[in-house]
Amino acid sequence: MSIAAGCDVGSLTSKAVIMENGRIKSVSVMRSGTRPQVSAESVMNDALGRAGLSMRDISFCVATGYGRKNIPFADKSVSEIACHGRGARWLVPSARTVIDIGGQDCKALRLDKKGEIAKFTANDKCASGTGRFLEVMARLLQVSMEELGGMSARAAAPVTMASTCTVWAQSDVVRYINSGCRLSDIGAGINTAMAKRAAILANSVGVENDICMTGGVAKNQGVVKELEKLLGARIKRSKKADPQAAGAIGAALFAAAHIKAGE
Amino acid sequence: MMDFFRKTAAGITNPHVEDWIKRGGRVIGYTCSLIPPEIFHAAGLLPFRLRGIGTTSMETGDAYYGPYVCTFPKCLLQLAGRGDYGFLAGAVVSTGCDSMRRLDECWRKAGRDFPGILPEFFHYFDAPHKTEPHAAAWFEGEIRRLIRAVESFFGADITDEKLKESICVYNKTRRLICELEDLRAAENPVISGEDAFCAILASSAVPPEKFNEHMEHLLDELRSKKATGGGKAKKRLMLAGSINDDPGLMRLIEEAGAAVVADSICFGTRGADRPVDAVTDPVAALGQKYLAGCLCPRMFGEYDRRLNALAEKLTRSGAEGIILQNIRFCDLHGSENSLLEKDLEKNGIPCLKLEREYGPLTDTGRMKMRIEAFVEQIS
Amino acid sequence: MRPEIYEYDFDWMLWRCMEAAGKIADGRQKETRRMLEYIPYFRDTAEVFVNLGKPGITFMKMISRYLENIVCARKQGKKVAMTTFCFSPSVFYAMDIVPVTLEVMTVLATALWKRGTADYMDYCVELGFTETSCSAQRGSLGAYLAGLGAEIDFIVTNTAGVCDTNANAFAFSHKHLNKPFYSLNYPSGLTDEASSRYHREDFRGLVAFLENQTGKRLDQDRLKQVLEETAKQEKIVGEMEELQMIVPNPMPAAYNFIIYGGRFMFAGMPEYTKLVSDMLGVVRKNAEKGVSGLFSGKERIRAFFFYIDHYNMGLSLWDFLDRHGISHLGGILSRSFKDDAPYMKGMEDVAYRIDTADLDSMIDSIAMINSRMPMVRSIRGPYDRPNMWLEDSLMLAEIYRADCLIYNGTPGCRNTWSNVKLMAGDLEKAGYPAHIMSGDAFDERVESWESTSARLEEFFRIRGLL
Amino acid sequence: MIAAGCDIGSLSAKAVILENGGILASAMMPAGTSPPESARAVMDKASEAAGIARESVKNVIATGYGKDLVSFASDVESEIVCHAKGAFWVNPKTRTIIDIGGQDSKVIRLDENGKVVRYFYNDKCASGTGRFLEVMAEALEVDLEDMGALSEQSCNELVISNQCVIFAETEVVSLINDGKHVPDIIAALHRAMAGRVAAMAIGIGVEDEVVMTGGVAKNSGLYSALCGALKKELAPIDGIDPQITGALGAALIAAGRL
Ligand SMILES: Nc1ncnc2c1ncn2[C@@H]1O[C@H](COP(=O)(O)OP(=O)(O)O)[C@@H](O)[C@H]1O
Ligand SMILES: Nc1ncnc2c1ncn2[C@@H]1O[C@H](COP(=O)(O)OP(=O)(O)O)[C@@H](O)[C@H]1O
Ligand code: SF4
Ligand code: SF4
Ligand code: SF4
Repeated sequence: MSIAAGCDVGSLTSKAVIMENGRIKSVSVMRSGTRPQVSAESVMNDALGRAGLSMRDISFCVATGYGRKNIPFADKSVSEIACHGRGARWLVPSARTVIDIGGQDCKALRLDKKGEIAKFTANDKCASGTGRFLEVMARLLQVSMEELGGMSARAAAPVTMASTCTVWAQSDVVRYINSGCRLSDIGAGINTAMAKRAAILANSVGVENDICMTGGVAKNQGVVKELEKLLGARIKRSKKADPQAAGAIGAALFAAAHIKAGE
Repeated sequence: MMDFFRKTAAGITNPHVEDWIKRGGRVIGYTCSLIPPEIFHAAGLLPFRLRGIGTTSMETGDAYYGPYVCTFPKCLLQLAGRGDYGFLAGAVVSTGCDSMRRLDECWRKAGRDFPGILPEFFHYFDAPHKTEPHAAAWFEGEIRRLIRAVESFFGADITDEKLKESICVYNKTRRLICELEDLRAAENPVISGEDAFCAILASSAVPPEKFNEHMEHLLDELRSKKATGGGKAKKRLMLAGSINDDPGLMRLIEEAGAAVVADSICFGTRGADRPVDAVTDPVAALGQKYLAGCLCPRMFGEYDRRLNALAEKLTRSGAEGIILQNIRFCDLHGSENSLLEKDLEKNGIPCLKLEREYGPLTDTGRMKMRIEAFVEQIS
Repeated sequence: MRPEIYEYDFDWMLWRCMEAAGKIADGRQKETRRMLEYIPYFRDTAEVFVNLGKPGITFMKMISRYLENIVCARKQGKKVAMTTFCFSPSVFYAMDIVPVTLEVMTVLATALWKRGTADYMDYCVELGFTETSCSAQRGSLGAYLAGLGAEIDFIVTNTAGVCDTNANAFAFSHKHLNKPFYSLNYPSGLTDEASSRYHREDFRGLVAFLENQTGKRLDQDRLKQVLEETAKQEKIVGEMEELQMIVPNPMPAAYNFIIYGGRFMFAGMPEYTKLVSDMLGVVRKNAEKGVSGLFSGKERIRAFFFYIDHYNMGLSLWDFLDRHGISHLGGILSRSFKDDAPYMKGMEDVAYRIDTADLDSMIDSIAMINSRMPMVRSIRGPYDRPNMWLEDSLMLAEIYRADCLIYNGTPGCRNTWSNVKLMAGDLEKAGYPAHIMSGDAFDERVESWESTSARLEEFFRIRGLL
Repeated sequence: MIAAGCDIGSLSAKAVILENGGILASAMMPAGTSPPESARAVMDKASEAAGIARESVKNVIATGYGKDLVSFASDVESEIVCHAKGAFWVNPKTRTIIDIGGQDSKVIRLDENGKVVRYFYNDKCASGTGRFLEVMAEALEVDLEDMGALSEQSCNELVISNQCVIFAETEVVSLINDGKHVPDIIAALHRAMAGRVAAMAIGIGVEDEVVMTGGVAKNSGLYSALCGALKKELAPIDGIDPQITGALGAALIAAGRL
């Protein structure tokens, strides 16, 4: 038997996935520390622990994410764009469009029938339209990420945000708070602003059904629902695994493929 | 040989400029691929295309320019404010684009606030944005105006003969650059894109005769290298879009596992392709080359000509994909890149659109990630 | 773009709104107000006009006529030209061409609709426009690029050499819609012989292009009519602008907007003549009574807007001006620089003349009109050159006894954001408090009107104007 | 006669109590999400420090982001005017004020009578504000108060290229990963920020004497970076905590109206 591992060291969270012939044995998601090596080690050990395995049992490990270059135990590194494409395809086999919103940037991928990447684009000129944006705002509102996601549903009159840039939005939020707006209305406004940016990105690569969302923000229901409205299409959710781990899953799948090729 | 070129590309001044000045020569800076250096050369001046490399902060650039403006001309102003352009006897600002043409006002204003940073000779070169006959006539008028201004200020006499001689010198420069391009087309690259870029960049930063001399040596070196089959093959990319004079950008791309085998950018080979007719009336010939031949999106309504030029270069260089980058707030290249992306991908050429800031390349992680993914995509 | 946006034609929808507004305005004041509330996603913009009485209502009707022309052009077998506000439409009317002026359409949609034009702006970005390019075009261009409006036959622009981002928007459309394109292009000089000669030749190039596109020759008599009408209109406007010099300024705040708005839509057409004569009547009355044109009737500050106005939130700017007793003395958009304009006394040589002696001199006349359109005249060259942005602004500020000068533009405006700080500095040196508004005239998302107006108010207070 | 000024800023609330022309007491605390409460709290704190009853304060002028929500204020004044008043009161030679607060930075030019002749804001981007330094302090896991001292230990020049706070933060993180020295990073951050503020100042012209107000003025590292960027020495604003300058100005106005 051959066991594959994928490790995605992102800007905000690190994820590890252990796979055995196409099935997930364990997943781990943790906050990234400042040092990628350390984050990688700990998240991988956690995943191994859950699977009741040790590093020795891993026949091949692919790393991805910003920290992927300095991960000692990785045999190979693949860009997170490729990994998210592959991971999304595993989560939603019919996926032709992938919207990945992570902590550092927001990416839109178009896949061809075979699941190969046909086109991708990423927004990173400015931190608005990234998970980081949501975190900053959540901090301003003094709510958790989960709560922020739920706010859209409870909002009565979502506010409009100067969506152009995180910092502008920041002062907007401060102003709204000071003028006594309902927090849920502000939160909803924030989620909408985020979704709008993502929608522009998705449309610019050309949206084809089915659509799949990956990255941590996929867990923000407010953003997801708003995005569905903007795109006028349903976003396929998957029960198979945590969308935040999609990159790591993709990495693990690459590892598995490598092992297969070896055999 | 490469050292010479790498040193030249590394910072704004270089031994040749310093040497030129030591020997009493005068240097004139200019901004755009629209301005014929031949004119300054014919006047016995050293033409130097203004660069923004080595900018680390923006307090002068941002003090005069507003926000929402391309950082390249801002960097030029910043360096001027820092006194780095003190070695210039004159400068010519062109109407390349709005951000660039406003350098005229910003620099003059800064010159009033910080005495000594504005060259004594300061000229505004007003180029049309199209090529119909009446626009061509305007452009020739501007060339003549520039010639007269240079003549009267520097006490030079720019005869047609001298102009023709200078044209020949620069035609040789152009020819050598094209030869380098052809060498890069070999599937086992004999020179890295970064080095090639450094070499080409020098053509606007040192006396052309010196450049031609060094370039010929380099070409010989490379030819012999080619005989012994150069470096290992990598993904072959072309770079197009906004202006760039920073070899670091090429390094960044090549560190992502690609080889830059061709470009169409300012400071690169853009516009080196066609020689200038050295027999007919030189002013008309320069007009033909620098206006009608201008490959910048500032020439409105001439997209097709640029698309074809690009497509042709792509095939000639055997590039497998193209990176279309634009500096933030550069609408000209930004939207042009999207048109190019659509048309090139129709013909099966993978494209990567990038928006970037011009300035110190310190935080490149996000950009690298995209380029690496692109390289994976085309392999 | 959101799917539901694809449901409606952009210009058709605008037309219906304006129609309705214009019609109900015929009713009595009270019911009018009530009716206004029933227009779908209509803003209080109509208020602004209804409050102006007859001229305001004439203006609304004129707008709906303008939109009707666009929507019905095909049916009437007329050619449709996409163009910019920097271009005088008179030549189009002389050739029976229907202009779609992007910036005008953007302003209308920005002012009329609660949701503004964000969807169309973003659609341009989805097509590959840089999001940093000017919102003035993007706000309506998106609709036409998406095919949600009248089909465009050809594209004519006037801003090459004046404003990249503007000219670039049209060049992009030329490729994207695959329609013929002619771009007038301007040298940095205005009055020197070479420039004038060039203007004439370039414009002749345009006429040839238009004849070619329409398959008709430029009709000399029609052209004469249009130009004579234009001369008449400018005379009336000139008289208003003469009265505008009086303290207190008898001209209602929103009139400048109507003057240039009307000019961009119907220069050379009787509709515009009627409009401005209605307005002149009102201004004259106020002048005789010696009262300010502001609703408050009391003028506290005279402000010259040295760039463009601010159209967000249902034209809140004008309401703001009225509430604070601020007279709007016009801006770069409202002045036409005709030789008999009151502010051109003694500088007729740099103004334009209308000469209808023969076809040639008529074409020269339009060429000169176009070379003095907003932006084209003042921001084509270095701002501190003769007859450019600084001189024009100072000249007008002095003649109109401005207490302060205010800049408003769009972040897309590379051109002015590259030197507006220098402008402000020079204006301050000349003794005028100068304020730079940092919002976007067309895009509320850049800066909320709330903060924009707060900053404005702060400026007036701190600089001791209020 | 007792008057007070209350500056409800984006990050901190400040109050100053004056008694016939002299500072009786001042107070400062982080601003909560509810300006009215912050205002009440900081005023109570100040009156307590002054050892007086709240009622004995005859007139209060409010300023700062939350000024309109200060119920007990008789009137509001813009921060520009308040900082001008405050700084000019402390140092009448003041001609240029550079105020860096939590949400924005401003440059204010005064004439010889302390009247505001020009001013310029930067609130479009947090990169020139106190928030910038706070985020970075967090990323570097150092105390805001120590940043000044730390930057003085810097020995190598680094460059931070990102304007955007959020990205500058990740840039800082990657610098840490590359094993760069924290003091060098902090110095680079100060230079980056000082450059942006200096640009704004040069934009409207800098005239001596130049003083720095707002909480960031307490950051000695930024202070010297700013001197470097402006190529001139800034005049220290003696006697008071620069962070309360705005509240002081408000108090002076309040007193003036009694
Ligand atoms: N439970 C959650 N609910 C909503 N949003 C979440 C949740 N968990 C994480 N996020 C969002 O996901 C982002 C991190 O996404 P991730 O893909 O892990 O980023 P990266 O891969 O760059 O580290 C956070 O910034 C946050 O906005
Ligand atoms: N002791 C200190 N050392 C360095 N910086 C400080 C110190 N105290 C406060 N600051 C800075 O001052 C900022 C708050 O300044 P302040 O003028 O109170 O802003 P505001 O008025 O907008 O609340 C904080 O963001 C912080 O960066
Ligand atoms: S890109 Fe165009 S405008 Fe800019 S420098 Fe190059 S030629 Fe000039
Ligand atoms: S990159 Fe674009 S904006 Fe910048 S100078 Fe060149 S053409 Fe102008
Ligand atoms: S606002 Fe500025 S950018 Fe827009 S069209 Fe006018 S000049 Fe051009």
